[in-house]
Amino acid sequence: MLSRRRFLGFTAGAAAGAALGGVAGAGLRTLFASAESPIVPPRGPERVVLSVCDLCPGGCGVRVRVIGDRAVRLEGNPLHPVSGGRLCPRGQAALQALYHPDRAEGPLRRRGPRGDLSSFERATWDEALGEIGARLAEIRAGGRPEAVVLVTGGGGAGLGPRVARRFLSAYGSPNDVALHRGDDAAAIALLLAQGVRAAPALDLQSADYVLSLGSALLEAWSAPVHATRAYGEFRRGRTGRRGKLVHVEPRLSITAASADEWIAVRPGTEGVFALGVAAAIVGEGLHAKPFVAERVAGLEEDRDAAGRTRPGLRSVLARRYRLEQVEAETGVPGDVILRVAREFASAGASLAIGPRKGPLLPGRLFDHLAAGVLNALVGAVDAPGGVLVADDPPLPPWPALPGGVSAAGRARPKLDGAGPDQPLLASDPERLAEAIRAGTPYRAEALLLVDADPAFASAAPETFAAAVQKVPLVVSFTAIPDDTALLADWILPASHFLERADLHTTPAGVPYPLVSLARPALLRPVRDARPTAEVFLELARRIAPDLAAALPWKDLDALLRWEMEGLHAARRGAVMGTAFDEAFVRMMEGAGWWAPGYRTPAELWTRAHESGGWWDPFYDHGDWRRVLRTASGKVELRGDLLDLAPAAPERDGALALLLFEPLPIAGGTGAELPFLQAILDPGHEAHWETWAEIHPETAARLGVSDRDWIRVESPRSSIVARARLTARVVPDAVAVPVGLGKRGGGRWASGIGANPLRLLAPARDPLCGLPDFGATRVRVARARPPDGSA
Amino acid sequence: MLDLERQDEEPLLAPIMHSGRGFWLLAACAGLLGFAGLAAWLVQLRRGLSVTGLNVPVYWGLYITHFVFFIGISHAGTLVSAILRLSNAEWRRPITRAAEVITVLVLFFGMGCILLDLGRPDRALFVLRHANLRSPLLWDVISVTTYLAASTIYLYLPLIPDVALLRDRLPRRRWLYRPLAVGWTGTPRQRRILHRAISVMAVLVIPIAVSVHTVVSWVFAMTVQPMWHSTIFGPYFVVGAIFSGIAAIILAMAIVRRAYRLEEYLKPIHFNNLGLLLLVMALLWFYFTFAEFLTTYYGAEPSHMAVFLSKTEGRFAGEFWTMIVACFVVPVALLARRRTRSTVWGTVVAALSVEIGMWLERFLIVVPSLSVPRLPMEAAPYAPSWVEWSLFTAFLAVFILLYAVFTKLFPIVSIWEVREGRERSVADVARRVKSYLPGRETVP
Amino acid sequence: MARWGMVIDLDRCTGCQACVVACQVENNVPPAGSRDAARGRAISWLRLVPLDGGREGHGTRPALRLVPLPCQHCDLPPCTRVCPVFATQKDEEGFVAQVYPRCIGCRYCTTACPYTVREFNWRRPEWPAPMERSLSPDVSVRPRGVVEKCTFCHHRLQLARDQARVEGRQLREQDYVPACVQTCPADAMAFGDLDDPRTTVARLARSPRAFRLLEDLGTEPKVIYLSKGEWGA
Amino acid sequence: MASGTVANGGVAGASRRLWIAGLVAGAAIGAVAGLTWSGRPATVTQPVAFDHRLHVRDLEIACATCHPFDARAPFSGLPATESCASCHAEPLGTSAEEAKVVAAARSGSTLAWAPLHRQPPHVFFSHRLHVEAARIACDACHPTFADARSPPARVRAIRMADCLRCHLRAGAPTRCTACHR
Repeated sequence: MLSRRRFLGFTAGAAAGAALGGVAGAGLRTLFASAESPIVPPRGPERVVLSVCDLCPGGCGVRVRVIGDRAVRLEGNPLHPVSGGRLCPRGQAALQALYHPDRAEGPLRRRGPRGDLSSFERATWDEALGEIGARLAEIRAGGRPEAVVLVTGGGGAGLGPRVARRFLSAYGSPNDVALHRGDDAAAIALLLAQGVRAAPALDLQSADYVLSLGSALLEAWSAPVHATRAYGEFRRGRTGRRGKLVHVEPRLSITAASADEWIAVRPGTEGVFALGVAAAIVGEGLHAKPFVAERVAGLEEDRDAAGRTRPGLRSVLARRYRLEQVEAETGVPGDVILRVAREFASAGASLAIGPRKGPLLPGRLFDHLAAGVLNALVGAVDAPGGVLVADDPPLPPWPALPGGVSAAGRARPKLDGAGPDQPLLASDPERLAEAIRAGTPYRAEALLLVDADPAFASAAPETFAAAVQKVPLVVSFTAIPDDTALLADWILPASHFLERADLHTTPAGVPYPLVSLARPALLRPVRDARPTAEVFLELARRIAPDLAAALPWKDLDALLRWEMEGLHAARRGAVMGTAFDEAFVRMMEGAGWWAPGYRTPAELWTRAHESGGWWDPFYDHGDWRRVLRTASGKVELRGDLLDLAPAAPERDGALALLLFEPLPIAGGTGAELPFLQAILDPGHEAHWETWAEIHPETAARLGVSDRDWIRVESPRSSIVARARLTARVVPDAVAVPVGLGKRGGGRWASGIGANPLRLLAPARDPLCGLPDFGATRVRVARARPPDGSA
Repeated sequence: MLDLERQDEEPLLAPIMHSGRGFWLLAACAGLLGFAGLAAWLVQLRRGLSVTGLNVPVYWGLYITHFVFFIGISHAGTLVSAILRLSNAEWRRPITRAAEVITVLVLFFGMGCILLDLGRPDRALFVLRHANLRSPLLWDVISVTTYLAASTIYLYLPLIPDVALLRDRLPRRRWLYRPLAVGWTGTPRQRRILHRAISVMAVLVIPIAVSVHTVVSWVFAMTVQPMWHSTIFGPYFVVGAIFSGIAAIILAMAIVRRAYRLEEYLKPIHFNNLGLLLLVMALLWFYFTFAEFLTTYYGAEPSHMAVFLSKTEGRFAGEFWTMIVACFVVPVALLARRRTRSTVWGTVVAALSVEIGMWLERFLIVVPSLSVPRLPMEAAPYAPSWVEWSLFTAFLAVFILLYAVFTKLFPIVSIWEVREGRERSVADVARRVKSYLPGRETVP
Repeated sequence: MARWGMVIDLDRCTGCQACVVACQVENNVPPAGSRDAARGRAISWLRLVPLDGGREGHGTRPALRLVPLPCQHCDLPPCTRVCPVFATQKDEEGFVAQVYPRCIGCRYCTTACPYTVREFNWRRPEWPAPMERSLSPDVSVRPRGVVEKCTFCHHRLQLARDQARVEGRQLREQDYVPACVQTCPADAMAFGDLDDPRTTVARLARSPRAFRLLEDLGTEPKVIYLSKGEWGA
Repeated sequence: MASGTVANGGVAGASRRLWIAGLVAGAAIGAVAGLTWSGRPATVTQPVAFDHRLHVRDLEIACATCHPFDARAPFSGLPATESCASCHAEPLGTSAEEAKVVAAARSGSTLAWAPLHRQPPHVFFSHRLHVEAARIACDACHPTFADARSPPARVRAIRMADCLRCHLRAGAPTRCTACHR
C-alpha cells in the first residue's frame, strides 16, 4: 500500500540520492580518467636529417627522425666513421637537452645581484648584440683590445669555438684561453716524445694486449663511441685473436671492470708501475731491438745538441725502477710486474695507454711519458695496434687577420702567461683567473665564455667565480644557464646542435682526418637561441669593418660552403660511406690513386650532406717524417724527466683524493639531463648524489659505515658526500666523481651532489705546469646530511 | 519461568533498546577516522600509488599485509564456531555469534584491501570479465567470495529465531526484523529445518574456510620467490589464521562483555576455554614457523638465505624477534598457567599480543621476500606512508563501528541458543557423558 | 613463426649504459627526479646489474661484472600465469607482452618475476614542457597505475613487418632490432630469430660461452649471455 | 536510530524508511550513471558540408584520392585543400558549399577538416597495410560515409572487438603484440 506521503518521500529520497551518487560517481570517473597523460602526438611529414652530436668532443654523426616540427629520435649515422650507427648514453639523451624546460628563453640581461637566475630579464637579440657590440667597439677604439678575454671549454669541435677564437684574434686580443682538456697531458707527452702537437690516436682494434695505466678508455674517452666500437673489435672482432686488457689503477673503474686483470696500485704510482715493467723488459732484453735501434733515442746515454751528456733511460730504469723498488712503491708483487712485462713484450701488438681519466682530468705527464716509454720499447709507434697521429683535415685557411690596433693588441703578453712562462702549455686558465682577480699585468674589461663553465668545471672553480665578478662585462654563451652564466652580465642562449648547421673536424683520438656536416633538424629553434658562430659573425660586422673582413661570411651556410670548397680543392679523401666504400678508398689511396666519388664542389656539398661528411680513411703507417718531428727524428725517451718520479705522500693519516669522471656527467656537463643523472655508476647503482668510495678497512678506522654521510675536507674546502664502502678502491684513498654539485644547470642538476674540484690543492704537475689533479690529500669524517637530502 | 527468562535476557536486549553516550562517542570517533581514510583514498586515486611507500622492488606492502591479516582474522568466527558446533561444545553457545560477525565484516575489509592495492581500481571488474583461472589471485577471488556468501548464510541462519524474537518484542524497526525473520514462529518443523541447515552449513563452511586461507597463501607460494615458494605455506597460513582469529574473538568478547555488562553470559570459563585453544594454536604456529625457518636455514639456498638473514639479523630483525615474542613467548607464558589463563585479563593480554604478533608475521611474509631480490638492485627501504596507515586505521575504525552497529541491531549473544542450552543441555550432556562411560548403555 | 631472442656478449660490453638510455628514449619512459629515484620509483626497462662475486687480487679478473638486464622474455614466464586478467601473455613469437589497457595494476606479475624487470607506473607520467615534444609516436604513453616492461621494441617489428608486407617481401634479419641493440657501441648485443640457425643470435647462442640468468629456475629466458673469454681465444 | 526510545511506528516511520530506501537506491543508480556516463560525445562540424555520396557513389572517386596515407603514419590523411583544388579550382556547380571550397582554393587558405576518428596511442594500425596489401575496402571499417549526403557529426568508435571480428575471420594475427604497443 503506497500512500502519497510515502511515495513523495521515496521520490525525494531517490532524487537526492541520485544527485549525491551522481556527483560522487562523476567525481570518481574524473579521478579515474586522470590516469592518462594528456599527450598530443606529433603530426606532419616525417623526415630524417643528418647532424653531429656535440654533447662531448667525440662528434658522433647522428640521424635525427623529425616529424613535423618535432625531433623525436636520435640514432647513430651508420655511415659516420666515429659513430658507425651507434651512440653513447649522452647522445641518446640529447633530445632531453633540446627540449630541456630550463633552457634560456632568449638573451638574458642581468639586472639584480650576480649568481641568481631571477636577477636576469629577457632582452631581444638586437638589444643584446647592440649593447655588447657597442661596448666591445668602445674598448677596441680605446686601444685596449687585449682587455677582452675569451674562455672556451672542452666542448665540441664545431664552428662555435672556432669562429669565436678567430673573432678574438681579429679583434686584437691574445687572451684566447682554452680550459684544460683531458687530452692535454697525453698531447704534451706526444710532443716531448715525437715532436708533434696533437692528441695521440690509438689503434685499439688492431692491438692484442693493452696495458691501461688508469685510463678511462671505456668511459669518458675523447670519442667514447669510437673507442668503445674499437674495444668491441679488440675483444671479439677477430676470430681467435681476443685481445687482453690489463688495467692499472687504485680504483676499480668501469674500464677496470671490463679488464681481464685489475692491478690495484697505490694512488699515484701508475707511472712507476709502467717503468717497473719497462725496466723488466729492458733488463731481460725483451724490447723490440730493431725498432728501438732505428727509431728510438735516449735509451742509452748520449749527448744533446749542446753537447751535454744525458743519462740514458736504461740507467735510470736500472737505478730507480728496480723490481723490488717498484714493488715497494706500488704495492704490486714483483711476479705480477714481471709477468705483465713478459706478456707485454711478447704479445703481437701491445699498447700502453696513459692515465687520461676524462675531459677534465688529463692525468700526470710523468705517467703519460711512462706509457710512451712502453710503447716505444715494443714499437707501438705509428704501427698497427699502436699510437697513431691524426692528420688535420685539409680545410682552407681563413682570411688574414687585420693589422693596426688588432695586431698591436695581439702582440701584448697573455694574461695567463702561457707560452713564455709555461712553454708546454697553450693556455693556463687557473693563472688567468688569478691574473683577472689581481688585475695584473692589465685589467680584463670583458670576458666571453663559449661552452665554458670554469666556475664549476676547472681546477679552481672558486677562484674563477671570484675572477668573473671582477670583470665589468661578462657574456656567457650557453643553452641552460650554468654556474658561470649565473655570474655573468649577459646570457646568450646557444642553439642546440639540432637547431643549427655545423661543421666538425676530427675529434681527438681518431686517427684519420674527417669533416662532419650537420644540417639543422628543426627549422625553428625551440627557444630564441642562435648558433654561437653566427653571433660572432654578427658581432664582427657590428664592431668594425676590418673585423668583418676577417670573418666575411654572412651566415653559417656561407662559411660552410667556403670550407667545403677548400676541402674539394685539397683533392683527397672521400665522402663518408659504407665499410665497402671505406675499403675501396683505402685500397685506391694505398695504391696512390684518388677516388673521391665527387667532381665539383657542389657535388661534394650534396654528397657530404647526404652521407654525413668527408673523410680520408687511408692511414699511411710509418710516415716517419710526419710523425717523428723531434730534433733527432726519433722517439725521444726522456730519462731526465722520468728520473723525477713523484714523491710518495707523507704518512699523515690523510687520504688520497682520487677523482674520476663518469661518462654521463663527464666534462662538467650532463648532470642537467635526468636520464644521465639516473645512470651515474652502474657498479654502485649510484645516481642523483655524490658518493665517495672508501675501502672498508679505511672506513672502519674512520668509524664510517656504508651510506653514511661524510665530510671530505681538504686544506682548501670541503664537501659532503655519501660514503660507499667497497673493496673496489685501495685503502687510504677516497674516490669521488666529478660532474655534480652545480648551482646552475636547471632543475635536475642544481643542488644535486657536490663538486670535488673545489677541494683541489693549487698544485701543479712539476713536469709541465698543468694542474695536478692527483696531489690533493683529504680528511674524512662523518657528517650531517647536506640540506635537502633525505 | 518465562518471566525469569525474560529478566535474564534483559541485558542481552538492552544494547538494542538503548544507546548510551559511549556508543555515540565511538561512532563519532570511528566516523572521523573513516572519513580521514576516505580522504586518503581520494588522494591516492588522484595521485596513484605514488602516495604509498611502495617502490621497486617492494611492490606489495601494507595493503597486501592487511589483506592477509584481515582474511586471517575472518577465520575467527565461522571456523571456530563451526568446529565448536559440530563437536557439540556446550560452552560455545554465548560466543558463536560474536565470532561469526567478525568473519562476515572483516571479509569486506580484506577484499577492500585488494581494491586499495590496485593501480587501476576502475578496472577491478576485469577480474570477472577477463578471468584467468590460472592466476592464484583469481582463486582468491573465488574462494573469498564463496566464503563470504557461506559465512553470511551461516551467520544469518542462527540469527532467525532471535530476529523473530525482536520482531515480536520490539516496537521499532519492524521493517527490518519482519522480512529477516522469514515468518519464524518456532514450530518444531521450523526448528528441525533450522538445525539441519545450521549443521549442513557448519560442515560446508569448514572446508571453505580452510581453502580460503590456503589459497591466500598460494598467492605467495605459487611464485618462485625466496621464502614464499614453500609447500608448508597452505597449512601455515591456516594455522596462523585460526590463531589470529581466536585472538580476535577473545578481544571482541572482552569488549562486548565490558561494554554491555554481559559478565553473566561471557564468563571467565569461556575465556579460559578459548585461551586453551589459543595456547594450542600458539604451539602449532611456533611449530610451523620453526619448521619453515629451519628448512630454509639447512637448505641454505643463497637467495632464500638472503631473505632469512634479513629477517633474523638484518633489516627486519626487530620486527621478527618481536613477532616471536608476541606470538609465542607472551601467549604461552600467560596461557600455560591456569592462574593467568582463567582470568579475563590474562587471555586478553595474550590475545592482544597475538594480534600484534600476527600482524608482524603477515608483514614479514610480504615485505622481506620482495626487499631482497635475487638479482642485486639498489632497493629503497619500504616505509609505509600516511595514506597506507590512515587507510588501515579507517578500516579498523569502520570495522569496529559496524560491529557496534550490529550489536545495536541484533543480540550479540544468541538468545535462543542460550535458552536452548539452558533448557536442554544439562540433560543432553549428562546423557552424552554417560555414553562415554564403560559399561552398558543406560539410556532410557 | 619466429622466436625472438637476444644475445649479450659480456666480453664486448663495457657497461656504458647507452642501451639503458636508448631504451628510455625509444619507449617514452618519463624522466624521474632525484626524489623519485631515492624512493625507488624511477622507471627503467633495462638496467645494469652489478654481479659481484669472489675476491679481488692482483692479476686476477675483476669480480665485478656489469650485466645489462632487460626483460628475459622467458619461454616459461612466471609472470604471465599469475596475471588475473590476461594483461600479460607470452605470444607465439615469444614476446612476453604487457597490454596496458587491460592491466588492473595488482602488481602480482612484478612480484612473481625473479628478475625484477617489471616496472609500475606509480604516478601519471609527466614531461615538463616542452619535453613532451620528444615523445615517439610509435609507442604509447602508459597511464598511471599499470605495469610496463621491456617489449623487445616490438613496435619496431610492427613497423618493419608492415613495410615488408607492403613491399611484398619477407622480413630480413636487419629489419628489426630493438633500440638497445641498435645503439650498443661495442656491438655487444645481437637480436633475431633464435629458431633460425642462420641468424647471428642463433649462432652466438650456440657458443660455449653462452649462459642464462637464474637458469635453475627453469624460466627458459630468451636473453642469452656470453661470458668473458680468455686471452687469445 | 537517532530518535530515542519512543517508537513512532506507523506511517511516519514507514515514510522515513522509504525516504532512506529512495536515497540509497538513487545514490546507487546515480553513482553507476556518474561512473559510466562518458559525457555527450563531442560533435564535429566540418568547414564544408561535403557530400560523400556524390563523390564516392556518383562520381566514383576512390577514397584514397582525397585521403592519402603516409608510409608510417597511422592515420589516413584528411584532404589537403590542394587536392580539393585540383578539381574545384573553378566552380563545377552552383552549390554554396562548393563555393567555400573554391574560395579557399583561390585564397590559399586551408580547409580545417575536423577528424572524426582518433587512433588510441596504444594501438598500431597501418592504413597502408590494410588498404594496399590486404585490399580491404574502406567501407569495411567506415561503412557510413560513402552514402552520407552530409558529413556525420560523430561516428561510432571502432573497438577492438571490431578489429578482432575481421582478424579472426581472415586468419590475420590476433596476438596482443601484433597491434598493441
